[in-house]
Amino acid sequence: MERQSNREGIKGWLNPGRYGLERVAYWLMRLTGLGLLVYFIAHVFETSSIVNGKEAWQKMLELTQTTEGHIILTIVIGMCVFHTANGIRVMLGQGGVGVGKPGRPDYPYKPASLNSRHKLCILASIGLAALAMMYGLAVLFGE
Amino acid sequence: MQESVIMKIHYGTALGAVVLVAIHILFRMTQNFSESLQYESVIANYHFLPYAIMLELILILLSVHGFNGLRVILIELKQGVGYEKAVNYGCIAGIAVLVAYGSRTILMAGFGM
Amino acid sequence: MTDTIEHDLLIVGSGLAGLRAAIQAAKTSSKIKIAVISKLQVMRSHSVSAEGGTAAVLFPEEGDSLESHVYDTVKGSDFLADQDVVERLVREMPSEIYQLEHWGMPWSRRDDGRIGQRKFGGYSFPRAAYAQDKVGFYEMQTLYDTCQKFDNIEFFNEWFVTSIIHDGQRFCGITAIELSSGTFYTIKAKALIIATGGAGRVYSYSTYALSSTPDGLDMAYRAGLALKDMEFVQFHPTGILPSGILITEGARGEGGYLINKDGERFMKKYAPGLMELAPRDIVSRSMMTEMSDGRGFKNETGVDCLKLDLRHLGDNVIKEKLAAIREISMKFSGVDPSNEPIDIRPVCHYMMGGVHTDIDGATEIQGIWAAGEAACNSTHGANRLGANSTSECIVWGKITGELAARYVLDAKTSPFPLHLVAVEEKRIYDGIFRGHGDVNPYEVKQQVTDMMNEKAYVFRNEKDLVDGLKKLRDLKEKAWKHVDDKASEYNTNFTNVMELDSIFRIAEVILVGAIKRKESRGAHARTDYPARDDKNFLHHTLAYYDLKEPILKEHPVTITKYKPVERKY
Amino acid sequence: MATITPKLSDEFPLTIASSTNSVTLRISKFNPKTDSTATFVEFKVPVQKWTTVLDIILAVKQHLDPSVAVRYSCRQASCGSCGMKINGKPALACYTKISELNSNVVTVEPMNNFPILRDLAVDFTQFFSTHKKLKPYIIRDDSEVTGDTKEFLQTPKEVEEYLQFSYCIKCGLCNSACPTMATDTSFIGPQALAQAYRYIADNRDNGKKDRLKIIDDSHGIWRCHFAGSCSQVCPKGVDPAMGIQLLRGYLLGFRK
Ligand SMILES: Cc1cc2nc3c(=O)[nH]c(=O)nc-3n(C[C@H](O)[C@H](O)[C@H](O)COP(=O)(O)OP(=O)(O)OC[C@H]3O[C@@H](n4cnc5c(N)ncnc54)[C@H](O)[C@@H]3O)c2cc1C
Ligand code: HEM
Ligand code: SF4
Ligand code: F3S
Ligand code: FES
Repeated sequence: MERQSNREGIKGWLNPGRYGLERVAYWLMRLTGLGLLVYFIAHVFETSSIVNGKEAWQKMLELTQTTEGHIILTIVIGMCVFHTANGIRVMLGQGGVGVGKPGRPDYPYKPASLNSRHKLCILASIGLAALAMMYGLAVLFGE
Repeated sequence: MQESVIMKIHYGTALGAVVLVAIHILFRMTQNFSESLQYESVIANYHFLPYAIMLELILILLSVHGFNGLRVILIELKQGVGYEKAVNYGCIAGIAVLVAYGSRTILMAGFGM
Repeated sequence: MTDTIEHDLLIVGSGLAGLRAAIQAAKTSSKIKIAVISKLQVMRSHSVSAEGGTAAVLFPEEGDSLESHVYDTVKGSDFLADQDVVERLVREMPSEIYQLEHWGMPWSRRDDGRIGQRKFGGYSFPRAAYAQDKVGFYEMQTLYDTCQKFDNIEFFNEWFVTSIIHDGQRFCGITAIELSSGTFYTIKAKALIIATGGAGRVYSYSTYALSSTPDGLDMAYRAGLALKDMEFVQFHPTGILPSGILITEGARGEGGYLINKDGERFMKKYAPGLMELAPRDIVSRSMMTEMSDGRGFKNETGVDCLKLDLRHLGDNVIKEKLAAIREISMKFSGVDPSNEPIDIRPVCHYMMGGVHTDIDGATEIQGIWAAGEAACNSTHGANRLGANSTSECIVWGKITGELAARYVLDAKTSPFPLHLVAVEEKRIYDGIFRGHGDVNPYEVKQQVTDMMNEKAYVFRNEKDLVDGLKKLRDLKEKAWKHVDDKASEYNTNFTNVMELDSIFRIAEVILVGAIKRKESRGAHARTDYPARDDKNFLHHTLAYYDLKEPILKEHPVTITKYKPVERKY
Repeated sequence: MATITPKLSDEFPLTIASSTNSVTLRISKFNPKTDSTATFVEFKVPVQKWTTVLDIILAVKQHLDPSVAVRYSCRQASCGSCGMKINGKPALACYTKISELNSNVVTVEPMNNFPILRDLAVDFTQFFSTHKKLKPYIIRDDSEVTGDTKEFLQTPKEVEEYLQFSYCIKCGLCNSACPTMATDTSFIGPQALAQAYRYIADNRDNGKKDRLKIIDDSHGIWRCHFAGSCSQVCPKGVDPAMGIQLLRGYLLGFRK
């Protein structure tokens, strides 16, 4: 009989809070990456309407210049800013920058890689994303 | 391809995209946002060769980055020789289709009209 | 019905001794199939808990010498050690330290890049090579990882070995249960190394891992091999309360003080020369005396204790050199040794005795060797010095590994006595697995081990020992033999009861030997015979299995250079 | 007929103190050979301030339900046997005091991402073989690694370069917390990756090239996304997340 492998499965990707901020960042990075990909594909299709002449373009624009469209665009802005800012952090971290130096750990152990620098960068990425979204809202709905 | 090469491309495309997307968005800010989206100004943009090249670059970079990202998620999700092959080729196909489709727009909008 | 597997060399036990033997055997020949079998996952063996150090002479140019290590060990043993064996240990040890180093052992270093050594009890030179205070753990890891280099070493994780099969002269195989499936196997092989470690869980207050039960010793004993010097049980002075986890002697090696209720370093009364760094038997007795004279503390559990004071070492030394005990005392007792002394009391820690072997680790049956704590080749005599045990495991791991591998290369197979497998199967399945009884075996175990703690502790006397033996035999008669869990997969209820079954036989050997030895020598201190008696008792005790009670014999001590003298520190 | 009434307090050696609380222990029971799903059984057990989760599981095993399958040995957090999910998070049972959990209910389940053998005991076969694949030993010419020569010199500082990674007790908690491990059955995992780094960072070792090749695989080091959960749960301060990123630094050319 097959032994149940007891993998946590995709559930393990959810509930990110239980392992701390870094896990939240991991999860947001995934979500925003996928979200952006979807948006990006849609965006390429959206802009392709331009080849069909002005009318088609205008029609497409109208479709997106709705409240829902604006909300989606705002979310995309947020996703983009978070994904970019956190992406830069992640790239540096994954190259071994700012993850701390090996050394004698003293009980109670505090892993050096989960340091405040990275936590701050994550928070900053989230913060920036929020700011950008507010700015976007202002621009989009402002007129 | 060696996984490290793929992932270096992933990071490279991301870095390239940071710069280019910033420019792309800045272009939206040179004028009032909705004005920038008027047909005429968009077409004008497309006719401006450096901008068109940049768009093409963004297209390639982000397609590669995005679909590789998707590939990563998918092979982490499920394993198996057949499945992983399908994911890999699927993503390559995705990149190809997206780039082709986007390029069509850029070419036609930039030179066709 | 049993399944049968075949191998060339079986190593039962995967502590330091077992793993060192496996590597040596694999190095000796890549042609033989080696199996390391352990009732635990291989690297979870008790050896990972060894803390303080491994003794070896590394700096002769700085004043240390082989003779000094030999003499310290012999004197520490209260002259019961076989001196040729001690010499061998001391001679082989330095290159073993370097060997471990070359395999990746993270020894703590001196500023000049050489291996660091610290003071340990009973030595006249700082001779314990250390790696913080996790020496055993790092050694285990180094050996385990090095084993991965060899493709002819196979690990049997979580296989409980139940018996040794031989034809009276030559080793033939073993029987074992694969825990994950519950399947009973016969494993045929040409050679066996017994490396099943100590059996300190015969006592309820103990530094040992919960898995250190005497089933390994017991299977040798049942197979007709002699157990030697089992009455000598070491009580380590500093077991933390309430758990009994060890606070390494390294803590005193680094300069820690033992203090009594009056804040006095009481060891000045008992061993003015070495103070806290006297051998363990002496320190433990001194502590018991202090406590019974009313100069102890009361731990919050209500138990008498003394205190180990490390505060003057400073936070930094403690963090750097005593990281593990700092963690242990903060975690398990809520005491940061940088700010507060630690509550400690003597605790069962080591068995000098074990399977009787010669200087090569060979037993009385051809094809069977024993190494490590399970063996008694008489390195430690009546009292082991700290840091000498990991040394012994490594040296005799190497020796037996090599000898057994060579033996395998040209051993003939003899006909396999299949009927013995049937007998064993009946013993464990009919006798234990399907045994009847309504007394909770875990309760019985608690009572037996508590009894040992009470009656055969640091100080012993005739009455206690005889009472203990009587209680033991009473408990044995009780209807405790039953296993409630009837599943075959991962049935630790079953193995626990088998372990208890073995506790009865081994505890009996300890008690009977202790009663017979009417003198005080090393760790065996009789209040009714407080002096050492070289005239009548300068000999080893051998115990052979018999259905009724152990048959005791005497065995001579090898004395080469050092005549027994009074032991003073 | 002789009977001994079970007294739970017997279980904790030398404990006489009276002030005891009690908690509810919920154990996940599951035998893959005979059961189709896991079920929880509940027990009330007395605890004191030093009582650990392992203590109460063993108390239950010894007095209430002997069939509980659980792996343990050292009871002092150095053997790595007793990893399990305690109140939802992976931890060592012998290293988790009830008093630290701030809860009257203690739920124990087997670690995730390992096949279940029975109840709380999980199967480490793949874990061990992955460890082996990464060549966790000093790689050097065989003639150099005999005991006939004195030690390779190493300053205390050079020891610190790898010491923390060699604290790993192979408990598997990191692997059970890692989000990639949750779905990727071929991922090397934080434990083995950290060990690859441990040996590369050791100045006695020459095996860097070999090991970098092994980890540069489609289910190798790149499947770590620096989620950090491994380091979050590691009971020994190994910080595998750090080791992995430093290791990747070599592959990305950030480090030499
Ligand atoms: C807390 C503590 C600290 C110590 N510190 C030091 C120190 O600093 N320096 C020093 O020199 N010494 C020290 N010692 C002593 C030393 O650690 C031990 O003597 C040594 O580790 C024993 O190793 P071993 O290889 O003989 O057996 P162990 O490591 O005990 O291994 C026994 C093996 O046998 C297996 N086994 C047992 N029975 C069976 C069975 N029936 N079937 C299958 N497998 C079985 C077990 O699974 C295990 O793998 C210390 C001891 C303790 C208790
Ligand atoms: C422009 C700046 C961008 C940067 C700096 C960036 C950076 C990164 C990085 C470093 C990763 C790897 C994360 C990891 O290994 O955990 C990543 C993953 C990913 N990115 Fe981007 N990216 C950017 C834009 C985009 C865009 C526009 C898309 C959509 C098309 C996208 C889609 C993805 C996807 C799908 C993933 C995989 C998600 C994951 O593995 O967690 N990225 N990105
Ligand atoms: S790295 Fe930490 S959590 Fe992972 S196996 Fe090692 S000790 Fe356990
Ligand atoms: S949790 Fe997993 S994703 Fe990386 S940092 Fe640790 S291995
Ligand atoms: S029992 Fe050894 S780590 Fe918990």
